[in-house]
Amino acid sequence: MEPMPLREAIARHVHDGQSVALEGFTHLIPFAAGHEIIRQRRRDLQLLRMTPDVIFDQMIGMGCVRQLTFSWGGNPGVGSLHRLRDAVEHQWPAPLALIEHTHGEMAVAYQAGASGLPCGLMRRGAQTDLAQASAAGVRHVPCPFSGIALTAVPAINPDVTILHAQQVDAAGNVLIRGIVGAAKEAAMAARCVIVTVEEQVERLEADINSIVLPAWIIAAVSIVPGGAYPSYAHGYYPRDNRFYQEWDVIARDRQGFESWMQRHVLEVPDHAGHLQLLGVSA
Amino acid sequence: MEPMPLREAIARHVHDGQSVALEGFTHLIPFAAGHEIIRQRRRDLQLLRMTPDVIFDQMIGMGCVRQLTFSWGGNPGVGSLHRLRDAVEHQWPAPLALIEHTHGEMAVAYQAGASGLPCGLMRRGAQTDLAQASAAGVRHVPCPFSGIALTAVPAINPDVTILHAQQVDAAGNVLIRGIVGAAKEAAMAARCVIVTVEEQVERLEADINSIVLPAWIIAAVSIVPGGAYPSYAHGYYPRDNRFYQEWDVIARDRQGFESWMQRHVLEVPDHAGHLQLLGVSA
Amino acid sequence: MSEITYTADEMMTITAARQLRNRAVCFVGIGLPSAACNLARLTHAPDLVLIYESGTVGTRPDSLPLSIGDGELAETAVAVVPLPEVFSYYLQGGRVDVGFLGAAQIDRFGNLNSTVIGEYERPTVRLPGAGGAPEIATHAREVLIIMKQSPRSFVASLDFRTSGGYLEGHGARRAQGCPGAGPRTVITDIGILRPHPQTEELRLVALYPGKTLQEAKAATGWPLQVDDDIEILAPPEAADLRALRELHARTAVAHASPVRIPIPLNANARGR
Amino acid sequence: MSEITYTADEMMTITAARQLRNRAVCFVGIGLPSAACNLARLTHAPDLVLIYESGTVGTRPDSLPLSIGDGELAETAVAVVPLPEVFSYYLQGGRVDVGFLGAAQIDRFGNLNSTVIGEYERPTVRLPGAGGAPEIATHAREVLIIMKQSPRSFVASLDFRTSGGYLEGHGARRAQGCPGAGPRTVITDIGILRPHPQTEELRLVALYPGKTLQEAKAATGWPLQVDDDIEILAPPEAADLRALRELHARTAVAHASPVRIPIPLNANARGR
Repeated sequence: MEPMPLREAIARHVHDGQSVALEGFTHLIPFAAGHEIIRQRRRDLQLLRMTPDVIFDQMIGMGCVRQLTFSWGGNPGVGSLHRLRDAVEHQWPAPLALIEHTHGEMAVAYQAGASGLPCGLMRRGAQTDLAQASAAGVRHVPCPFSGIALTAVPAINPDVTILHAQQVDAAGNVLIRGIVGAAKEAAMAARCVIVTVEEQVERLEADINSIVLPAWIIAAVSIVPGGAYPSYAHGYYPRDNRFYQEWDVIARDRQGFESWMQRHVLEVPDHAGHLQLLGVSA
Repeated sequence: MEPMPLREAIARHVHDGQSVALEGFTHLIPFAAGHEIIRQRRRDLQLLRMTPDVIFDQMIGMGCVRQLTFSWGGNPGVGSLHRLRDAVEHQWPAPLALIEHTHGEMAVAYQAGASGLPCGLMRRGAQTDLAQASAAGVRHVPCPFSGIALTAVPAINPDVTILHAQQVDAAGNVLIRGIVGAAKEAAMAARCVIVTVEEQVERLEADINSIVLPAWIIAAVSIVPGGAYPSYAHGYYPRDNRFYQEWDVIARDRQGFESWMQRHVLEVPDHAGHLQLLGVSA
Repeated sequence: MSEITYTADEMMTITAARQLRNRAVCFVGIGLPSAACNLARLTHAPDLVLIYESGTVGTRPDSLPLSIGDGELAETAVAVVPLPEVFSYYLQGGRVDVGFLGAAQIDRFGNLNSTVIGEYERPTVRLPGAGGAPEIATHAREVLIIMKQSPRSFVASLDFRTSGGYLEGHGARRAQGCPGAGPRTVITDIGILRPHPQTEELRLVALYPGKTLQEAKAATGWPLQVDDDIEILAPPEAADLRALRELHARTAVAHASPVRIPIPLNANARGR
Repeated sequence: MSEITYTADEMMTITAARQLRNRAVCFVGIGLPSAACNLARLTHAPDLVLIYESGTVGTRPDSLPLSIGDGELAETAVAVVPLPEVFSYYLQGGRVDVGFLGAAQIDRFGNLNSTVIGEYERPTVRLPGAGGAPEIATHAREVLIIMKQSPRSFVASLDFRTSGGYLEGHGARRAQGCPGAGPRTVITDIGILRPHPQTEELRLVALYPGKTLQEAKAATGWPLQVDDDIEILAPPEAADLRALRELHARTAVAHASPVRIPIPLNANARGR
């Protein structure tokens, strides 16, 4: 499988109205792919991500998103995602339907999806309001052997899962190193997998128990150095914690957000242009 | 945690009548620990292992075992386990109760046990006789959302899980490299974990996504070079396929088996003695 | 700076750190919990096991992470496991001694809200949501809560129950079969609260030096019960304060260092 | 050795290999299936993806493994994953195109027995048991079965049904909602059987050169149906035979090499 330009990968595989997971837990968040979806003005997406991060704040604020499935929606270590809040609190720029989970539930939902199961199980937790309030639709069931209270969580099977990873080899196999979150489960649960990577290498010089997605699981690979910035790619560049703090200011009001997105995402041709404009590419 | 002699680890943590899993899938089978259990003449054990191998043939033939939970009981690539067969077919040296699973079921049972769940789910398979015949007690349940036919498998939580691994570091963390089977799940599901390792090192020079069992999961570590022989330890020595073929002859009749065990296991003080007698230690 | 000068945040963090015994296995959240756990590890509890929900098990960062998944957490961890594994094999599997939580609101039974202020469907303030808090609150052998005390946060009635503490009290949690013992300790910027053995209502059991019962009651949105043997805590020790300040100083340096992304020269040629 | 001399095993293996299209994802068992898959990979299907249940995904061994988890399978794999993952994310997840099975007994609907001869509780012969066969039989998009044909193995009625084929035929498998299509092809040492489109009973559709209908019928424990357009297969091609024999020769060398375990000199001192 030959790598293809990210523009082509998104144009070919991501369509209006689809359910699209962009995973990566704090690490390896596919920012470049999210920006390309914004540039191609996709609409009515049903986004999924355990921890909607700045990239989802941007996609929501730019009007790409109809529905969000998630378990924690903040700017990690900083505070709120203002565009997410504005969408939920004031329906700006459009109403946003929430399918809200706990981390444990969403992990089980991805695992079930990856396993070809219609649902997964967890121990029933101390009673809360989430099961009733959320549209996630978990159900309480007894263990058929012991009667112990369990929670059944419906499987998640995204139309498309998009990941960022470190390397692809000549055969198209992809190496993910470091904190992996639910990336593997989100990929195995998806009907279509798109991966952006830092670089292509002849052979992955990876340890025997490394996390490698085989080429035949993947629909498209694009080589996008810095594609996880401002999150990070272990072994390539660290998380730009400063940018996450700055985002709190940028996203606080609608106009400031829109003009930032106009200038830094819409008016640059691609991720290299984005990084150059931000002055972070060396 | 200081490593302790294997003799002490078994004496302290493995008791008559307990449920004891010895895992490792073809690779890293804890032969030395199994032999030590035989030497210490444990009785009425309820052994668990996906693929009862030569080590279980030996433990069963030596009368340590009351019950066997398993999913495939053969000599891999060679044929039958004659002592296992003799126990099932002729109750020699004692009757052997079987809790029989498929691989998929037993993996789910270990996963459920590791996850603190009373049971796990799988898709219901094409109809067979195993669910009825086996004492494993799986049940057919419908998915509470879709009605899809599922199989619920009761969790496995061994009293003791014994593993062999490559290395322990100064802090007591254990590295498992290569084919891992259900070793991690069997360890996390157990009330007590014993590990034998090839060697102790100051630091595990392991890749970031390596399979490492933290020290605080483990009750005892013993340093036993060659402890997986005649199975293998990736990076240390290969599988002795020839021994597996020879075992077919050794174990075929009761007397040949007993005199081999007497000479090669009971009359040697430990695993080093065993390997020396077999002429495989260099 | 004199050794006896310290902030309320510092007193809170140090008090929280002191609750942790060496070798305990802690499931750590970002912010004050992360500061308290790492301070404990750097002072009296060197073998404290820290697990962050990013899957970093037994991590020993030199500075505090901003996010729950900063690279240093992975580099200094004993093991980095997939997120489903940390929630199933470690947390739900019953391997965690202490869970550390904060929230926007807490009620008298230690139930927490981190979801919304106002109605769920039309919230006044949409908060980040549950994350792993409900599972931590359920499965950790015990839970430590660390929150600043004010009538807005210590409320008579939660707008939304995100994580269960003692539920309605009087053994309700135990009756529901929850594996963990619940919120045994609540550390605020005024003192410490613990549940009453029977009613399980949180009571003030300790005050920081210079804080008063009146302040504590005024900062609580329900009629606060006070333990008969209320303890007045000593001010932080100089060594703890120094360790905490050095930790924060290292953290400030680490977070301020600019990020530069090495883009290969031939990147354009190869396929963007 | 003349190029047209070959054994029944060789013809079986080569015939099985020919069933595999390039790039298919195969879940491989030990023995003839492993030989057939690797032969296919070394001849017409270089990008065949082999998964062994030991968790070795995309493996490319130079010689045949004796066990399902030999070290070379791990060393030459694209990924080595825990066993629960290979069964859940790969097999049950619907990622496997072809499952390869053998057994002690098969019936006319492709159901298999690898558990016992005789009664389950008091067997005459205790066989190794299910392993992953029931899941492979259920989830692989299609199943290839490779077994020597004899009245003892091709039986009117199984002693025990370990793995489901077409169950009682006539769409019973589909009606049960099984994801995979079932045993589309049975390769024996006499020829090839495939299910009838309606009844799903296995019918002889091809014969090896030199084999006869009489032999096939005599080797079958039920009245064997024969396809109208029965095909007489060509003998193996020289290139295939050569590749297979070289593979077996490399395998014999690999399995015969003695194992030596390096015991550190200070091992006794350090703690046995």
